[in-house]
Amino acid sequence: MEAIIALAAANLLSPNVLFFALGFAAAMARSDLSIPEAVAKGMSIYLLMAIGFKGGAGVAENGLTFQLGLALVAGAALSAAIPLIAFFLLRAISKLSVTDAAAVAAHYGSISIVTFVAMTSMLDTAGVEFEGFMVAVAAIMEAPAILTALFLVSGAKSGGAAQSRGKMDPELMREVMLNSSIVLLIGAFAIGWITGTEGLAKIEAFIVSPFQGVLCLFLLDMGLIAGRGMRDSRKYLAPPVILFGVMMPLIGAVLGLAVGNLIGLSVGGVAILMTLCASASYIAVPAAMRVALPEANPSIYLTLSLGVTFPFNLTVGISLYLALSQLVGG
Amino acid sequence: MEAIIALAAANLLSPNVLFFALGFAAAMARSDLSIPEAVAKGMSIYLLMAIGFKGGAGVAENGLTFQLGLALVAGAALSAAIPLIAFFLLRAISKLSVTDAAAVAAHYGSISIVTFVAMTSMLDTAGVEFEGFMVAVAAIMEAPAILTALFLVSGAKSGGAAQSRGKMDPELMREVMLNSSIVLLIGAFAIGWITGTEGLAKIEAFIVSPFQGVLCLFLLDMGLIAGRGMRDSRKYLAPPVILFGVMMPLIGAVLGLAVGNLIGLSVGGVAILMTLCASASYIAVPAAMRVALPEANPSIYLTLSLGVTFPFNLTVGISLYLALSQLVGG
Amino acid sequence: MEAIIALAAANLLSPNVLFFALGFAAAMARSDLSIPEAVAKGMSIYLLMAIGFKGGAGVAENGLTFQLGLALVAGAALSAAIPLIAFFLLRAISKLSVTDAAAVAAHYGSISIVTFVAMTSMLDTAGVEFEGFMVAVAAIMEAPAILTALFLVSGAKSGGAAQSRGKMDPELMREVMLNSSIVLLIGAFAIGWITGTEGLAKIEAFIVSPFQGVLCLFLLDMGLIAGRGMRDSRKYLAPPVILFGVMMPLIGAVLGLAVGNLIGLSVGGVAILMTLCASASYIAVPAAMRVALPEANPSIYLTLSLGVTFPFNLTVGISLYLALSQLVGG
Amino acid sequence: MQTYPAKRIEIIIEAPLLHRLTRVLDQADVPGYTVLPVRAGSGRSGPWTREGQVTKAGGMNAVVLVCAADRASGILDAAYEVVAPHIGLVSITDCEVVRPERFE
Amino acid sequence: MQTYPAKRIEIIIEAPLLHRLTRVLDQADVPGYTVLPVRAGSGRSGPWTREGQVTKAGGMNAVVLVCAADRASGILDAAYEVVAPHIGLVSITDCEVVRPERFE
Amino acid sequence: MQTYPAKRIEIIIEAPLLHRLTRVLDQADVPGYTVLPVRAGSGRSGPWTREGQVTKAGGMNAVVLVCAADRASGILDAAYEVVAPHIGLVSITDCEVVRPERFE
Ligand SMILES: Nc1ncnc2c1ncn2[C@@H]1O[C@H](COP(=O)(O)O)[C@@H](O)[C@H]1O
Ligand SMILES: Nc1ncnc2c1ncn2[C@@H]1O[C@H](COP(=O)(O)O)[C@@H](O)[C@H]1O
Ligand SMILES: Nc1ncnc2c1ncn2[C@@H]1O[C@H](COP(=O)(O)O)[C@@H](O)[C@H]1O
Ligand code: NA
Ligand code: NA
Ligand code: NA
Repeated sequence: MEAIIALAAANLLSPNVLFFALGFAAAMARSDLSIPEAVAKGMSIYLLMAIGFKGGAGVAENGLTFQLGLALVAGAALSAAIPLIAFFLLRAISKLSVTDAAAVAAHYGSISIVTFVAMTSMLDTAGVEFEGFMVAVAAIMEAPAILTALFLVSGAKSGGAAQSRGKMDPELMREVMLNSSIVLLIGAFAIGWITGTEGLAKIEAFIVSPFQGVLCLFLLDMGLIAGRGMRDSRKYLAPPVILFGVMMPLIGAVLGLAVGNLIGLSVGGVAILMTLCASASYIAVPAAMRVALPEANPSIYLTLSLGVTFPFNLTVGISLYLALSQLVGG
Repeated sequence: MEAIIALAAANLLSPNVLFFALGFAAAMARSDLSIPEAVAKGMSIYLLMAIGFKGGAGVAENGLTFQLGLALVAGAALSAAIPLIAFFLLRAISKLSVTDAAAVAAHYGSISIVTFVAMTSMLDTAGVEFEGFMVAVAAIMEAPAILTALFLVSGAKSGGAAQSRGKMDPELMREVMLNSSIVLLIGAFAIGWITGTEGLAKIEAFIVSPFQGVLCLFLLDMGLIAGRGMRDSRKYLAPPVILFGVMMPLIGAVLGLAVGNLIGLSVGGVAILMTLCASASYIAVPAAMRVALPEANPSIYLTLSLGVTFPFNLTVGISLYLALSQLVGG
Repeated sequence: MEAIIALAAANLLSPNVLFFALGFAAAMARSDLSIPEAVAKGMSIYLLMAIGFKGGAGVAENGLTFQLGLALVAGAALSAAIPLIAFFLLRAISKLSVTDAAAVAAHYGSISIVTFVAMTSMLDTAGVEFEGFMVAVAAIMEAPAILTALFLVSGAKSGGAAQSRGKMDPELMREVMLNSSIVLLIGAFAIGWITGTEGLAKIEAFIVSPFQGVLCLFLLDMGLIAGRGMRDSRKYLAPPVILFGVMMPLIGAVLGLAVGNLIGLSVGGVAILMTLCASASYIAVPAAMRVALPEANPSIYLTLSLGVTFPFNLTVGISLYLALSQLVGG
Repeated sequence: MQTYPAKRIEIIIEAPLLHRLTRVLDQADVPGYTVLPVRAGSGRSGPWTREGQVTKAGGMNAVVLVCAADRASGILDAAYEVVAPHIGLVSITDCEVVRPERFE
Repeated sequence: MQTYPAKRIEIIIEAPLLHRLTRVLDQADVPGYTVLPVRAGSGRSGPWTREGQVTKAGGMNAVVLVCAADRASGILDAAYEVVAPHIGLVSITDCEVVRPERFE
Repeated sequence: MQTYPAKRIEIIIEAPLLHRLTRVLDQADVPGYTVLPVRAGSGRSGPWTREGQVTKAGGMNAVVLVCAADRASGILDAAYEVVAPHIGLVSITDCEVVRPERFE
């Protein structure tokens, strides 16, 4: 318990969390501080490229085990299953419509790559090793949740005079699969794997050294967006929905803990899988929902994912997940 | 005297000044070289974050002295007082209207953060130490000058049938106080202070190592803007106004020299306070003037601040201020 | 021969080429991966600034020889002459109109700075030295080809009732000469030269250390653009035109090989001159062609330069050129 | 200079739908269109801004399309089918152009 | 497709005033508005460009607002009060929309 | 609020020509103009997008110009001479403005 508190305290006072808090506070206070969209996208590309590459270089060094395959399957299954839990939980405790509940559920099955990065940054600080291939698991978990959500909606609708909405057309399937973050993560992972430590040595000064600092600046931006969302759209979130935004990460994390230990991941790997399960998407899934479920209200799912779950994971969640993983696996 | 000339020569041939000159020359020659707005804003955010954080980490290391309080009070007072001098000087030597003179005066009471950074970069090269908290002084000096300028205008107007312009409404007050550069400087300063040298070690490779290079690129952009301003708007600046743009920094610097020594700052700290007093705003104040004093001509205050005073300080001023501070304090 | 193959294989599996391939594949597969325009421009400015500065600092260290003058003259002559060959080759093997052929020819006389950078990056990896002033040669080769192309068009037209198009007005001349890449390359080169190794030490952590990584990200973007071009505009390229896009670099490289050895460049310098001759412009020349030869179809020259010749040089060309230069000069 | 009447259709549509709209426009064989970035906005679903966004879910684009008057209705129908179920806006203005044959 | 007449108001306003304008529009309970970035311009006060700028003092934004014809005058009054003392421009165009009830 | 008729000219022109166009507009002593960025488009010469571009050859800009009705034709002639040989588009719309004297 003490260890958990120490870990949590260290995390709360890390530059990562403090820069996020600065952004959040600035947005709440209506400061005009803002990061240009192009710079935010550039940083996001940088982070994806860097973690993809480092993950691949890690695999090149340590060799690929049977576990990668297992972990990929487990990740895909978790991403597909979690929305079911999320959906029925939401329907039980809140008054969200079927469509809104399904759209929210999709976000929680998918992942937030910045939360992933925050966890790896915490693992690095704590000196805990983890499998390089977890970045590929992250990539594979982006999409399956979307299918589950659309299935939930079409199931619910088939009873009545359903509209043709909520169907996964092939075009959307392609868009989701070739989503920029998946392509970049998997692509950089493959390049890191092919070029190995030699390749890493070449571009280390770009993708490794300044990484922590870029992450701080990116989290400042995340804080600004989350704060702006909470300021403008808190009214769309009824208390049970907010409660869901804190409960669901915990449920996801427990699932990740169980599955991660089952397939024999390291303590760090389990902590990452927990984080992936606990985190909610804010890039790939919202865009897909706008196309496939336009009636679902974006103010609900974006505000919940960015304004509630992301801050919760960043400030409290990841310390907790690491502590739990160490407790169970250490 | 020789030392001053050596310092000035070294400064004139530094990458900082040369990149500024390159930009200035390119703009004058109508080259299509330009930095995208988003990249320029990104660099500006980077510089503010870096100097704020480094300042805070410095305070964490050296402890906070009674002097910080003194320096903050002195900075605020100087920022509020300098516009008075500037205003009466302008009214005496030029034909600017009350409104234009007040708007210009506000710029000179406030500060230019890039000039501040150029001075700290010169101090680093020269191996002169300075107080980390000077960055907080810089932040506090941004705003008071605006109040003085509005007071000057309303005073002048109260005689006749004044418009209701030139009043500081609470909305503008909030905007000025929560201005992005103030929030970022103070926020990063606080984070640097809280996380201390440990935090600095984490993100050093981002905010310290590439700093000088980013500054060069940013100064290239400043040169482009200044050159474009001079090319298009020189006609708005009568000779006495241009003269003011060179005299006022010297007056400000002398005030800073006196006050800095009075409150017992180090030689480097005095040089920085002189630089703050000598420099003129080009971000926070122009935006506030557009809101509060729309009749004032932006071509005058922006061109004077960016096209005359900034280059003067960068090329000649900062060497002079450091030399003077060393002469008096060394 | 074996050495060539080893070199080519190493190059094909370098992060540079792999990131380019990733971008190309992503664009072909219609992924929504894209780099914001502002970030792409920012990286392009960074690369120009960095190579200019490093080249200048190299000259400051090694002193300037008589060869610089020779190399500049040779570069200008090659840039002016190559379009003649390109034009007549195109007219002989393809059905392009005079205007289209001249516009394409201009691109091949001019240079691609990223191909230049890829070659220097390969030389660095292989530990082959080269003359710092080659960056000035690159700058001088940007423009002359444009004059030749306009001369070709006006020559062809003077027979009939020619339009007044295809003339170099003084305005365009100024635009081409003060083109942003020329100004930045030459400016940074001069600053590197003036401030020398001391200046380089100051900003090394910005312009040297992360250089390779930024280049990878930039090549990812180049791959995206090239892939998008090929996807949308392949139909504008008849097979003989595509053939030209692969033959012309080889012809240019052989010319560069001959001239480079004639004027006594080092093995690395010759490889660079070959690369400059072999590469085709995609920034300065297309813009000039839109102004001076608006009837020429940009889909032809842009797609050929970016979609055919650039990938050819990056993947196969530069290894070949280095190998040839080593064979002849080593 | 002689000018001829035409129609200017302006569509504001959420970013994730842009490609679907332009595909439909291409299929309707429109004479051309231009996409302008949108920075911020407000409507029934509240205010939004693009600043700092990494998600395109919340962004919008403006599509401007000039066409001959007799083609406007058909193009409008095609575009409206994409826009209707989504966040967006369509407006049509009378305008004049110089070379009417380009907008058939 | 059946369309109905409406008004398109286009306001070009300097960046530091944008928030004041949108606040006034929100208070006037307009049906919505869209903000487009502006890159450069020229007017009585000379030319300007956004390139490389770090200050927002010199920048402009374009605000486009579609509303029912009978609401245009009131909205115009509200907007004009913000714009009048500042650098800026207001123009109104007749247009057609598909769902008129959205623009009341 | 009293408004007066004016003309709104909208020019879409390729980026390398923008400076030539604005120079001609300056020479024609127009009351002002505003340049908006364009993100992507499609026309007779196929689709293009600005994303990731480092070359300005393929980009476009939109220039909006409001002027008094009697000045429109002259300005149109001047602008058209620059645009005609190039990729681009000119359209004119009737509009209303508040201070007509500003657009002479
Ligand atoms: N009346 C309007 N005029 C201009 N833009 C509008 C209008 N209504 C909506 N919009 C734009 O369309 C977006 C979505 O609108 P809504 O679906 O009403 O939330 C808004 O954020 C605005 O950018
Ligand atoms: N007649 C006009 N047409 C279009 N935009 C204009 C016009 N007049 C002014 N503007 C825009 O408004 C800005 C300020 O105008 P001004 O107050 O006249 O300097 C200019 O820089 C342009 O962006
Ligand atoms: N009818 C149109 N409506 C709106 N924009 C157009 C139209 N035609 C062309 N454009 C724009 O002008 C550019 C060049 O057109 P074009 O010369 O036809 O290829 C296109 O890429 C569009 O951005
Ligand atoms: Na999840
Ligand atoms: Na000052
Ligand atoms: Na060439």
